[in-house]
Amino acid sequence: MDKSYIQKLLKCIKDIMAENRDYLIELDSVVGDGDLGLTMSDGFAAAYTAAETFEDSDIGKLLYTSGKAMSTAVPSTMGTLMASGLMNAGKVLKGKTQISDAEVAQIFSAYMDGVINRGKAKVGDKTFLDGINPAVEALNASVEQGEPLAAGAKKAAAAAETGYKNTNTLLAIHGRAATRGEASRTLLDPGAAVAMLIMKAFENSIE
Amino acid sequence: MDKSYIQKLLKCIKDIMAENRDYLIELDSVVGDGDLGLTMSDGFAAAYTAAETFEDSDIGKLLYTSGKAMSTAVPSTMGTLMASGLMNAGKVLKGKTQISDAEVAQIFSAYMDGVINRGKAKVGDKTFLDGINPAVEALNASVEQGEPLAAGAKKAAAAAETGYKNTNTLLAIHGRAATRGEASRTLLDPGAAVAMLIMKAFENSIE
Amino acid sequence: MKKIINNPENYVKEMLEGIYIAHPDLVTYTADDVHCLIAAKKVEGKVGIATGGGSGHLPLFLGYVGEGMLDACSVGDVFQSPSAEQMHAVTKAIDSGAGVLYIYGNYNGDIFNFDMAAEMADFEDDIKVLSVVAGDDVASAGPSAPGEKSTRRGVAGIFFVYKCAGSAAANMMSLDEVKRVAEKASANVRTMGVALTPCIVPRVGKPGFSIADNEMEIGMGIHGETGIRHGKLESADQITDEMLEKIISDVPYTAGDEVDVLINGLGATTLDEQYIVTRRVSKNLADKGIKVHHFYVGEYATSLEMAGMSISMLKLDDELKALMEKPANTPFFKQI
Amino acid sequence: MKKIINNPENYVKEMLEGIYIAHPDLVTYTADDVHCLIAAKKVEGKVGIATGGGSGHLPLFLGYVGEGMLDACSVGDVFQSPSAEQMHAVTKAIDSGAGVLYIYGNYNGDIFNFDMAAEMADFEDDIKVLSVVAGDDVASAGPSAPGEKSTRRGVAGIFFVYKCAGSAAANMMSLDEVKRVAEKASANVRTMGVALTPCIVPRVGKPGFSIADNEMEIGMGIHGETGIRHGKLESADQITDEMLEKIISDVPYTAGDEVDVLINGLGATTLDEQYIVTRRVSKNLADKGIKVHHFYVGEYATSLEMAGMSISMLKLDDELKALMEKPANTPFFKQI
Ligand SMILES: Nc1ncnc2c1ncn2[C@@H]1O[C@H](COP(=O)(O)OP(=O)(O)O)[C@@H](O)[C@H]1O
Ligand SMILES: Nc1ncnc2c1ncn2[C@@H]1O[C@H](COP(=O)(O)OP(=O)(O)O)[C@@H](O)[C@H]1O
Ligand SMILES: [Mg+2]
Ligand SMILES: [Mg+2]
Ligand SMILES: [Mg+2]
Ligand SMILES: [Mg+2]
Repeated sequence: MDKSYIQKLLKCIKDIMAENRDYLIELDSVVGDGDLGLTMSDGFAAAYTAAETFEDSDIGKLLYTSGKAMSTAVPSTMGTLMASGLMNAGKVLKGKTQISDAEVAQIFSAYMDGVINRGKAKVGDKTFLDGINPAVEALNASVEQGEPLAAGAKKAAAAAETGYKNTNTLLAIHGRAATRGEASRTLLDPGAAVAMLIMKAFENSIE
Repeated sequence: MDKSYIQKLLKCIKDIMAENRDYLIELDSVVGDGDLGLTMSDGFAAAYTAAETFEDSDIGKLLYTSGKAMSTAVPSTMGTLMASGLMNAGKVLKGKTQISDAEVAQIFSAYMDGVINRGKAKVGDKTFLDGINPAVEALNASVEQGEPLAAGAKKAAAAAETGYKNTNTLLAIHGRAATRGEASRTLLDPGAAVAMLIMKAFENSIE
Repeated sequence: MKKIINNPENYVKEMLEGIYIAHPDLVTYTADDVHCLIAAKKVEGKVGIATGGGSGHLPLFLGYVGEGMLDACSVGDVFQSPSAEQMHAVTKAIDSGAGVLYIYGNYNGDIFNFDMAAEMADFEDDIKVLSVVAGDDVASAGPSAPGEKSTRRGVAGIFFVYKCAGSAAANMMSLDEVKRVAEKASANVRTMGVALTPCIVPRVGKPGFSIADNEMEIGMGIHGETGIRHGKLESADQITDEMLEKIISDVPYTAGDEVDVLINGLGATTLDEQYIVTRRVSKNLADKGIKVHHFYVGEYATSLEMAGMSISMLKLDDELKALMEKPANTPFFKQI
Repeated sequence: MKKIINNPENYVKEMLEGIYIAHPDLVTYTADDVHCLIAAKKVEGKVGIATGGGSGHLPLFLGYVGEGMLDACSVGDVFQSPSAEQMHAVTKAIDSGAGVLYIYGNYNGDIFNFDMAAEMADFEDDIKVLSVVAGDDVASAGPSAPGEKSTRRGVAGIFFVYKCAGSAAANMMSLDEVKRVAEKASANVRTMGVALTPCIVPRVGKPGFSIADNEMEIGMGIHGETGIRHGKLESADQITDEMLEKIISDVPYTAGDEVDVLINGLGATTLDEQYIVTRRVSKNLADKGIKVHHFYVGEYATSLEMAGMSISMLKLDDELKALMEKPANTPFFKQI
């Protein structure tokens, strides 16, 4: 797959965030300041616009550039974390103009690493990671077993959804939600919902 | 009459202000800031205390000293005006230890002059003067005609009351009431009520 | 009433004690009375400048006592004049032979007490005292006839009178000259305000007036005196333009004139809002060809926790401009 | 929402335009972006100090850029971080070869963006950037283990970190030394706040939380983060004592220690109240034998028009004391 697939992937993410704008606003209004629907739809729109008009065929540079565009557009917690994910994926895939299924999976691993490097959170901290981590594991396992990418994407999306749904058992220790202490536990984490949406968009991009 | 009469007069004024504390508060709450009952009862109490303990037999000095005590105790508009009245009466009667009926009447003229010098208001401006001025005129006329002081005091008190009652036809042009413009006209002036009370106290002091 | 206070009866006294604790290098008091505030350093031979007025307006009035501005302030209870005796006490403390100038706002109680204090200082101590009464609030009354005393209330614009007179005194000008400068500044300053919410006098415990939700009171006085109109809250640009209209037409101004501008918050209004107004003032005046020499922005004269703001403009000539530029060091106003 | 504003979308932009109009001699901007505020004068060879954060806290953060304190501030939307790109832009503008120190408050969005900006400056421009994250709010979390990063939020106490680091940089100390000083100040400052009313983010238009009439929220954060307890509004003396208790036991202090104290208003609380608190702080500390070197009183870090205040204390040693005493000249803080 070449750069046009990455553009398609980013378009799918941008679309799903636009569709779920109000859903994310609602989620973030309960625990945070309610801006997540705006920042994710605006941020991924900015990332896509940068990707769509990108001239070079270097997939890594494309990802990096779209991440930087996102960081400029939405400097909120999740905005910057998602930008860091894209930029790190870009660094890892730098120089590639064609990528294999395994390298597509690598995009998501690198994306997650970028978020971890920036955010210093751990799985279980009730964040984005609790949605993305099971998805990345499922995707890697599927690709390693030689399954077609569509199957891996489907499993990854399902795993992300399960991970998100389980965040209402976790205690928040980062960001605004953490200021609520134990009262945060029974709530769903908005950032993990974004992970679920990203993986659904990935599934959509393969069909 | 000697200094003990002046002390009695000030006691009568102090008493009547204490009795009418709430009445004055109510009046001033409609047009002003509602402090008049407090300032007049506290202020004349301070004036009386200074007079009561005054050693010298100089009536002028006694009046001046009680005025100064009042100005220190209650530096509001009316507090300072009443203090100025007492202080000016003191200046005019300075050196006297015995005074005639005519000189008692002079106290009130001088008192009014002190208020006018300090406040620069004119009769008709809807102030204290609209209560005190008819009283001073009535008192002077009575004394000139050789009537006993009790008769003059009675006439003066009646004139002050009429003057006060007429203030609801006048437009306020001084102090807080003036900020209401035409809306002030139909209201009674609290300062003129103080003039009425002073003259009633004068009447009481003669009986 | 949501205030961080102790017994309301002690409000002013405790505030003053805090002032002396925080600014020992700049201010102290005389006559054993915390209400009689004077500058910590006396400059020999200099004309003394005293002000005074009710509390509830910090940094007015006491906050401008210090180097290069005022020498004393007698402090009254909230929205109440201090006494003539207190004014007299600071007058004696700051006079060093060159005489004393009183500068204060145009309110009945203050006028009567300052006049009485001036008489006391003259009679009892042979101190020469002159007075300048600031009345800059264009909303409070029409302009007065030439030579007549202003019937306007004094509000935030008194800051400019303090600064010009303070610099003149620091330049060791004579009492008559300092008075001339203060009168010139006073004659050239105009203020307009707008209030959005009432304030609560601590001893009263509840607002003395109300302003409907979504309404504003254009021209309201700093004690809640009725303004010239109330109406729906408008945009910052609209409010600013209306206030400037009133100020400018009162002077009047012509293209090429130069001004100092004070954008003043009344208490609860954010600095952000004051800067949004600053931006509009700058545009509006630029369109008229009026040049702004300097903007002063912040809380210079408040009404307790009232929301709202005022705009003051001082029309400059070379003398006033030079006086405005001199350094000052007071608890609340520092100019380097 | 009673605010003197225009379109809420333009709130920050118009505020910034006002800032540049009012303080042209002290601040300007770079990268054609009003959010990228830098000092008007660049001192060659000096370590640059940059800060940044959301709007709604004036004079924080931008108000401390100027002579003797900070060199730059990137400005975010109300209660939102500025972008890494904006931080990167000011970093390039202020570096003069000696490197740049970032000092900012402990908030997720700010940390992520400053870290990203530091990487950009390192990668793209070879500028050495170090960071100090201020977390002084004792109400927001327990103390962190030695060597561990504070999990506490940054609030008004950052003023002391700015001042010490700014003086160190003005003394031409090296980047590592300026960082050491900033860390020392940060390690020795503690803040506690109390909120009485909520505030309204202009684009939201209604309060994000509420505090019951007659109640207060002790320890509430400057964006309305939950405090450590709410309860009936108490007297100024009681509130002050409770806040000091928390601050003092956290350090801890012993008799003979010397401190600088900041009494900070959150927006709508009068200066009178702040001085009433000053008075109590002075008494309380005197009883414990803690000596106050200097009181700073006023609005140093606000939450829009929130009513409430905070107390910050910096434990001094000779080095910090000397650094605190140096002059400074910024739009909001002038020390002579
Ligand atoms: N350190 C972190 N690492 C990963 N995700 C985080 C971290 N901190 C917070 N998050 C995620 O960010 C989400 C909130 O994002 P956002 O709404 O942008 O925050 P804010 O509006 O407070 O800046 C949380 O639901 C959580 O999933
Ligand atoms: N210049 C003046 N001369 C005489 N009386 C005056 C003058 N100005 C105001 N008054 C009187 O003062 C009264 C109000 O007094 P007071 O309540 O002490 O005022 P404030 O509380 O506003 O200081 C008015 O009712 C009026 O009679
Ligand atoms: Mg959010
Ligand atoms: Mg009254
Ligand atoms: Mg305030
Ligand atoms: Mg404020």
